[in-house]
Amino acid sequence: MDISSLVYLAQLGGAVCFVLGLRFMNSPATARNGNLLSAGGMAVAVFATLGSLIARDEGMSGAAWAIIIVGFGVGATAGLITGRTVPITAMPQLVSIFNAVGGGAAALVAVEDFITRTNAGSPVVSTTAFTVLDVVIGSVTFTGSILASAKLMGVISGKPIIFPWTRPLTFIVAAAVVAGTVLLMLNAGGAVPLEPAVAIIILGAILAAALMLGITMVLPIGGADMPVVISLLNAFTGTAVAMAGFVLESPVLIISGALVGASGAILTKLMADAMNRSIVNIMIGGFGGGEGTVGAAGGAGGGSVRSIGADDVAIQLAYASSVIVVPGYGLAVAQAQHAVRELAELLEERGVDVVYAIHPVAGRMPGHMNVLLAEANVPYPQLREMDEVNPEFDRCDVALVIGANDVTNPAARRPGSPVSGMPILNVDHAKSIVVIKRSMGRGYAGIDNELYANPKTGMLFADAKAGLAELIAAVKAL
Amino acid sequence: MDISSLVYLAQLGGAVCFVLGLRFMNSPATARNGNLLSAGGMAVAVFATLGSLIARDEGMSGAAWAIIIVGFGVGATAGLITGRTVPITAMPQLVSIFNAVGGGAAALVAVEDFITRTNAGSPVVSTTAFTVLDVVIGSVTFTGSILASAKLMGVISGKPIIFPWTRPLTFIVAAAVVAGTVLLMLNAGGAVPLEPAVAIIILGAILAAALMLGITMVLPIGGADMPVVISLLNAFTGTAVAMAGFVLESPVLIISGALVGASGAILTKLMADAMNRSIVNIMIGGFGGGEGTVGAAGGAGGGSVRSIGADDVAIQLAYASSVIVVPGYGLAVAQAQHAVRELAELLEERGVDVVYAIHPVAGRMPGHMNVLLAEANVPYPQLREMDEVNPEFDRCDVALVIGANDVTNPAARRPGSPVSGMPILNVDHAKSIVVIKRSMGRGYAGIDNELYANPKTGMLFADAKAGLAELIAAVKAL
Amino acid sequence: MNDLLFPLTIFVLAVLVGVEVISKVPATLHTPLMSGANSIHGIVVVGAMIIAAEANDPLGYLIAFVAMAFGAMNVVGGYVVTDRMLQMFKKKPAAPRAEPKA
Amino acid sequence: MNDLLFPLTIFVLAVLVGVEVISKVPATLHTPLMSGANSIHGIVVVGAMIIAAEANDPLGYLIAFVAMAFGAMNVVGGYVVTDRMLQMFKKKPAAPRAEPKA
Ligand SMILES: NC(=O)c1ccc[n+]([C@@H]2O[C@H](COP(=O)([O-])OP(=O)(O)OC[C@H]3O[C@@H](n4cnc5c(N)ncnc54)[C@H](OP(=O)(O)O)[C@@H]3O)[C@@H](O)[C@H]2O)c1
Ligand SMILES: NC(=O)c1ccc[n+]([C@@H]2O[C@H](COP(=O)([O-])OP(=O)(O)OC[C@H]3O[C@@H](n4cnc5c(N)ncnc54)[C@H](OP(=O)(O)O)[C@@H]3O)[C@@H](O)[C@H]2O)c1
Repeated sequence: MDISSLVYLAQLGGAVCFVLGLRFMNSPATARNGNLLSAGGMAVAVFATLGSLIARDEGMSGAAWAIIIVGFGVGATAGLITGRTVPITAMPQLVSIFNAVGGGAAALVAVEDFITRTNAGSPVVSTTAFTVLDVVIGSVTFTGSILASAKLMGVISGKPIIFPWTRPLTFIVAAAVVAGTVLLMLNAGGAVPLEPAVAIIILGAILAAALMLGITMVLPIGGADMPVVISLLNAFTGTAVAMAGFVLESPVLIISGALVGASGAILTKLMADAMNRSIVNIMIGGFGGGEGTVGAAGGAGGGSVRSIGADDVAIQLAYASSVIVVPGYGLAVAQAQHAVRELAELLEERGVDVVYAIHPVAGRMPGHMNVLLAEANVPYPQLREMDEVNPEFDRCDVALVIGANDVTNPAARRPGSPVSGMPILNVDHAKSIVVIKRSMGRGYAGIDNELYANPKTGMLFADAKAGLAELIAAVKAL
Repeated sequence: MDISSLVYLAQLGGAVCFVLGLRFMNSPATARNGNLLSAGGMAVAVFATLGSLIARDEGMSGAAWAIIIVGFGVGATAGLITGRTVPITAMPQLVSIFNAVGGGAAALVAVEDFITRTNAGSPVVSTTAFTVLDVVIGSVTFTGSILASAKLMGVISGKPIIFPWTRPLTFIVAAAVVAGTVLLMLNAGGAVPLEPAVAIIILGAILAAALMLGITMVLPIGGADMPVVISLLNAFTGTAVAMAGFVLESPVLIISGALVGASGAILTKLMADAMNRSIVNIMIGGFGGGEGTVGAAGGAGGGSVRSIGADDVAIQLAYASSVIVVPGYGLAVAQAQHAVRELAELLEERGVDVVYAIHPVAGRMPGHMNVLLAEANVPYPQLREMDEVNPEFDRCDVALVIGANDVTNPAARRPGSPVSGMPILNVDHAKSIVVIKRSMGRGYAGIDNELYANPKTGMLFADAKAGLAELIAAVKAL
Repeated sequence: MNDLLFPLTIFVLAVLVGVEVISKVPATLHTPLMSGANSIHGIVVVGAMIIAAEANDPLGYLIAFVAMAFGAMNVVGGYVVTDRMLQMFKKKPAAPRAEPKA
Repeated sequence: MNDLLFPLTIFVLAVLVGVEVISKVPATLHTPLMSGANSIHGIVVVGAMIIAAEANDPLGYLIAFVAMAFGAMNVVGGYVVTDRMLQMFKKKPAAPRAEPKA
């Protein structure tokens, strides 16, 4: 078997590892090994490629060696340091940055290949199509992802930013991209012969326009929708890499890129579905920056709201036989994950049965609550998914809602509200309900929560972390 | 785009339809459309191939036309008639026959291709390897599937058939296959040049030996294990077809064959898992022909068994508020599916809540109970899977076990019995239990069932159909 | 690129698809599924057509004919039987005392 | 066979694999999964290596260098972050009053 076949098989093996790795991510028990397997496949594919480049008749120039080693070193160091040091709650913005550079790399690969081919006078229609697609998708991802990251980091406002000129600009830029593409295709087909330099400039213009598109695409979307946008851009990068595979005739790029493109698209849909929104809806933007608006005092339905003190809550909790904790976005904001674990452990020592009810879209990214609580070392078996825990509310003594709002709103069961149709946690089935939040402020969907007016509900108005600290002290004092 | 590309794309489209079709079979609601989609893809692939053959420069000879049309006509008619007329409970044996012909066709394709190549003096090592694999797997499947079908039809005994010479014969035959393969490979590689006629005779010998292997493989396996064997042979056929694809350089054959090979293998594993047995265990044989053995009167645990009359059972059922019916193999044997539906409808008219608890391996093939009850028009929502229904036994008044045995045996919860570790239906959690079966006979696993000695259990000794008829009469008379 | 690598690649990918697509099917549909997969390998009829078009001696005709008939039986019978099985999985409105209609 | 058909075939098959492999992942693992998929597209570093080996003018060197660094950051950072997230999903023995050990 010749070297190129061996390299090919190694790369194919790498791609298979990617698939198996994703597959192992099905279950928490195997997920970590899945990631290691995927990383192993990546190492094999990268070293096989390096081997094939060295084994070429013409070998590798010193410049190429330098670029590969120094380039890799710089990038790897950046990835390693940020990956290791960024706090766990800032993960989505980091993933978004990695997305940006991945998309950027895919675009650059196509650009360089195009320059070489054009200077050599050998553009072909099919490759040109893939090149342009790669450049456009990669560039949109690049700026879009950086912007998404900036919104999440708070560098720029998380509110939807809509200028009157955004929409027209988007159309003009998109039209420019299409026009440039047509020109380059005609050039490749021989219908409109262009000077190489002109063709390259046109590609540069397409690239610049696509960079702009990425910005106008993400600007009008609210910060709370960013996780979905990041997931979508992730799928974009995958697609761009697959296109790069077509350009470079590299099967491993095509397979891996298509894999990520497809799985990213499905994941995006799952995320949007879980929030009861459509992807189109999110992309149109203008939604999801409105949390914090204070609802009409007294809540929906006109019922009055009962406020309750930490000491009372502590007694309820300590003498309950089962408590279900319902964490939400507010818990994450307040960074109260350690406090809630401490409270749960105190209660367990007193023989109270404590579990956590995890709504799939509680917080601002899928799995947000799991990541958060796992960071605080909450044992995994105590985290219960919605379907599993919902029947248990009927039997539970106290439901302790901490910084969650929409995911408990009974209005979702009726049509006509923005959350209608979203499955919710049956908090209102518990014998008694305690809600910790700062005020009567609304959640992500911007609507009142009639749960708060339920006679069974007591409101403990406090920041989640401060409120939990009070509760811990009160339980200890019992 | 040239014709061959179009044909290729059509075939690829067909293969995608196969995948989507299988995917839609995930849920009962879409399963039928999935099958239609798959059939549509098949039609596209077949007609595209026909088109490409017609469009070849040399066209198609009259003989080829005749073979294709008449051959298709004969086969299609046979498939249509058997498929339409065979009773629903005989499906596994029919699937096995279709398996046999599929495997046979794959083997024949490779044989004919080999003859042509060898006579033309152009064998190559890689193709020869695939040819031999195809012939061996296809032939094993052919005889193995026919034998499996014969065992299920009762044409030959379902008991494991073990001769002292089976094992040695298997080894001799397998050795002959390996020797022949080596010879043909050496010939193709040019190391041992053989006359074309000799090479063809060697392939013939391999084919004959593989046919024999199929028989010796299936003979020692008991009739009750046949569904698993059929599923395994199904995966074999898929693999043979993929090999035929390598031989003919036909991507659609490779993709479809590999798809069936892999999915068949997974399915086989799932089936074996559900019965708490390993595939190797089943293939070694000697198990699963022993049902009907009468257990020690009085049952396990030394407790005595309480017999109960139809009139008593009728009263219990009619005045229960919820009844869970647990069907098993005996229901299928007695063909009592219509009777049980009639009884259930009678009870529902009286306001009793009736559902069916479907154990995944009740009966003798996966989904046996579903197929059976669906045939009797039991509404699908009344069929409950094990995990879903198990908690309901705690709340149910009467569990009515009809011809089921192993799937209700509490011994499975303890180690040390042949059924240990198999998940069972929690029939013993019901307030009251009624079992309809003919005697104290054992089930598939050949062990006593201590459920029968449970003080809550009443035994209605009768053939399932006759017993249900009595019950129906008794309920009507109330 | 070596002539074997392409077939090998699609073989590997198709195996991955096959593994993934099945593991999600509920146990209750296993039998129809086995039958559905069984119909798919009826695609071998395409192979039979190709050898039929190339056969040029009586033995070749015979083999091609048998392969053709076998393949056609597999594919047609397979889909018909699967459809019959699946036809039975229809939802009926849960009408407790529905009168027999028509 | 047309040169585009092979890439197209593996593209289609890989899309099918991607669709099937994801739909089974529980919601709780969506974020690590997004991150895991994100690392996989770091395979673009292979493409960057190929263009680095072929670049022969300053612009080419620059583009290849940036692509190389971007790709490496994607791939290394992606796996590190995913591993960090997954590390936290470890099962702890459900010991209600476990003393802090070590
Ligand atoms: N998970 C995802 O993937 C994702 C992504 C995007 C959007 N979403 C959406 O986000 C929502 C998630 O629901 P959720 O119930 O978790 O959150 P939510 O409905 O957004 O409500 C969060 C609540 O936390 C309270 N809060 C904020 N800071 C707090 C602090 N420091 N201490 C205590 N409480 C604090 C706020 O009330 P006060 O101001 O009164 O304190 C607010 O009402 C859903 O509508 C979902 O569709 C989810
Ligand atoms: N589903 C599959 O894929 C599959 C495949 C192979 C093996 N298996 C195995 O088969 C077993 C299935 O369990 P199961 O509970 O359904 O059946 P079972 O344990 O085999 O018991 C069937 C019972 O039905 C009774 N019976 C037979 N004919 C009857 C009739 N005409 N009327 C009334 N009762 C009759 C028999 O007792 P009497 O003789 O006293 O009447 C027998 O004990 C499991 O052990 C499973 O592992 C399953």
